[in-house]
Amino acid sequence: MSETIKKFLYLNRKAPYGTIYAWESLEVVLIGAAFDQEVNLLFMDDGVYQLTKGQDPSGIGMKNFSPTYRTLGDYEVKNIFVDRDSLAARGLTQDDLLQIAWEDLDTDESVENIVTVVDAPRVSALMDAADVVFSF
Amino acid sequence: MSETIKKFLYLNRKAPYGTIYAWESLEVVLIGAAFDQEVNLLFMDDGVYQLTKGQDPSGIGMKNFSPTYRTLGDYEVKNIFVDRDSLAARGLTQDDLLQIAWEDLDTDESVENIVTVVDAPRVSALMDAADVVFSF
Amino acid sequence: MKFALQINEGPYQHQASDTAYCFAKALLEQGHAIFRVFFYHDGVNNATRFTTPPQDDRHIVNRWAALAEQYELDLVVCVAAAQRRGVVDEGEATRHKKDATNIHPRFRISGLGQLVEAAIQADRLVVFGD
Amino acid sequence: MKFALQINEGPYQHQASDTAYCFAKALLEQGHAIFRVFFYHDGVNNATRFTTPPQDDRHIVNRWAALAEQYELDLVVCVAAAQRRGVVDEGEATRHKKDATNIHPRFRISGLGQLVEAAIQADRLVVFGD
Amino acid sequence: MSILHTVNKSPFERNSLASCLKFATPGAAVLLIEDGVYAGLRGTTAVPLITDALERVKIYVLGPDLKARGFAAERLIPGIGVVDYAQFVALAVQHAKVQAWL
Amino acid sequence: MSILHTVNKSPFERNSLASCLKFATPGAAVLLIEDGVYAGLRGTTAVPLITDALERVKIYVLGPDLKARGFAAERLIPGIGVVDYAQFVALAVQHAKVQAWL
Repeated sequence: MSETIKKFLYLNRKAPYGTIYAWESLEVVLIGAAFDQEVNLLFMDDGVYQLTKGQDPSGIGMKNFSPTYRTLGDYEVKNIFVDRDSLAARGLTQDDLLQIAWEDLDTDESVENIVTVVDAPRVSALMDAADVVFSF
Repeated sequence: MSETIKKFLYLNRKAPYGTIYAWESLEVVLIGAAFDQEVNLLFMDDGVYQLTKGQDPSGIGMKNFSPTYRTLGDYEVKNIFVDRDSLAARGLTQDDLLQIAWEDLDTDESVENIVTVVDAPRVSALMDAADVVFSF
Repeated sequence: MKFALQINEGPYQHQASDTAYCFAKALLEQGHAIFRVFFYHDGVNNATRFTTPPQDDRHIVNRWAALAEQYELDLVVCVAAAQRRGVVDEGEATRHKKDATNIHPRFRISGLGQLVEAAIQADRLVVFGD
Repeated sequence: MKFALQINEGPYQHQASDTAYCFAKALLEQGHAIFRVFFYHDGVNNATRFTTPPQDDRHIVNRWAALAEQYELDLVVCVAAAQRRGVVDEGEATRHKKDATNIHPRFRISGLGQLVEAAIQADRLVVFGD
Repeated sequence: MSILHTVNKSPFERNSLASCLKFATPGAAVLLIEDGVYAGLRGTTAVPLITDALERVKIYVLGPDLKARGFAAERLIPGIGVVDYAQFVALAVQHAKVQAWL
Repeated sequence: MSILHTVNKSPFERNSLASCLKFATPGAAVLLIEDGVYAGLRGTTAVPLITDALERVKIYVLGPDLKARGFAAERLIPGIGVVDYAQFVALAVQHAKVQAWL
């Protein structure tokens, strides 16, 4: 494995369940944690629906993968960004979204919720700062 | 095969080449001709791009299936409708579209161009009149 | 009432096959009938017996096969679409010199005429896709 | 320069695999290199040797295999995505008790780590999808 | 002859709901399924499209799809009905045909 | 660090071009490929989106995709460049990264 540290940006623009992209994208994030890169997750457009609370696909015969997002803090993911305009267009607020905690077991440092709602200029800045953008 | 005559509506809303739906939809129309039903083809939204003149996918390594539309008159298709608003939104006019001729070899009856551009109420009426709608 | 179903997308990637399955199950439980389920476009990929989803996930292919077994459904895969995407039965394997097959035995490969016929014979055609 | 390519859609249904192929060919002809082509989601369906398109159409699978042969490309199919969709090699067939395989010999099945590694090692990751 | 239209796409990502509602005639029913259910929620930019259409057509949401995505029926725009798969079948039976806006 | 954005969807069917152009910063390039090329044509409802963006970013169309769909370069909005696959590669090399709007 390489010594290079790259800034990874996972760009999530698709809703869950209607297609598998959200779930298989999350699988990359989980595997990618082993590679010690700097990881940012960005949810925009219909991708913000991936983080809604209370998902229950038992009635459509699918697996609920929503709890996995809550474990992201254990996978070295410290930054999860959500585009504010995408939420607003969908009548959503941060209250509709999962809370994802993060804790560093070595330093006792912890963050109650690493999900941050950001404005458009910040979204652009995230894209500009990334070394690699994963799209699904 | 049944004696029933049904009104078939083929609803074409997708652009060609980016996805295969347009081409595989056309394959159903060609096969369907053997069943002697009343067939209407409707092109709307990005589906209107299926009928543009001058297509040449040699540079993307794909087969040009556009000439096949011109043979539809030989496959018992007498009615091809194009939604006017869809054309207008895309800056297109009927001049951008293929002409498709129809001829009845028994009666010598012929139509120079069976492609008709229709207004929204007519589109709705076509949908309402159909017995079966094929979507791709 | 007699239904025909058309499925345009493969398993797992899109919800189409899931929705069609839930719809099929509901209509059969109500006493309606299914004249045929026609798999078209990437829908032909619902017919492979090679699928092995994670153990905690649904098995889309086996689920269709079981429903077909229970209600004697006719599950038809479009031959032209199947050739493009690599779904083969014994006949196709022989014809195109493939060394094996991958179709699930509860599905059969046939022509597009089967879709047209289903649309004529059934009281309702319901299409599921992307 | 070293490229990594990711392909998210299967052959024929979407143009993604075609565009990726034309892009790959162009970059190789310019003297650039491809660290890896990673097939993900329905992209795994590009790896089946059972495909038989019409004779006047391109053969997407064989075209990738030929390019890989010429330039010694590493064509990797995601194992988890392949299991869901029924793409199997010898190892997978044994593990999951399948009676045959369908993978084209020029492709190999491996884990998602291969995508992450490719993104790290390559100078550019280019993604093709729906 | 009245139509049951099905729409399975988010109105924020695709144009299929807008097209469907433009051409649906009085007496038609529109069933929002899969990612189409997001169009039924209150407070979105799609609300004008839906409220305008509700004056002419019936609009339903497939409940299991709504629940899967984490929303309760209370979040829906008033006037939209919630159905299960059995009622989806009943709607398909009641209407002369089913038209999918893929 | 400047980005090469790729958009492969029609602007009339999907929201990906609008999203891309909203977030693309000065110096970025946007390459329209596959069904994305329709956004480059004159006289469409997408023209304001493109002409506004042309003040900040470069916009290219993949020529083979445009030709496949039956349109000549003359039909493009002035200011849009046409590239082939070799130039697509060159753009990917020139920009620090490639971001696909799928």
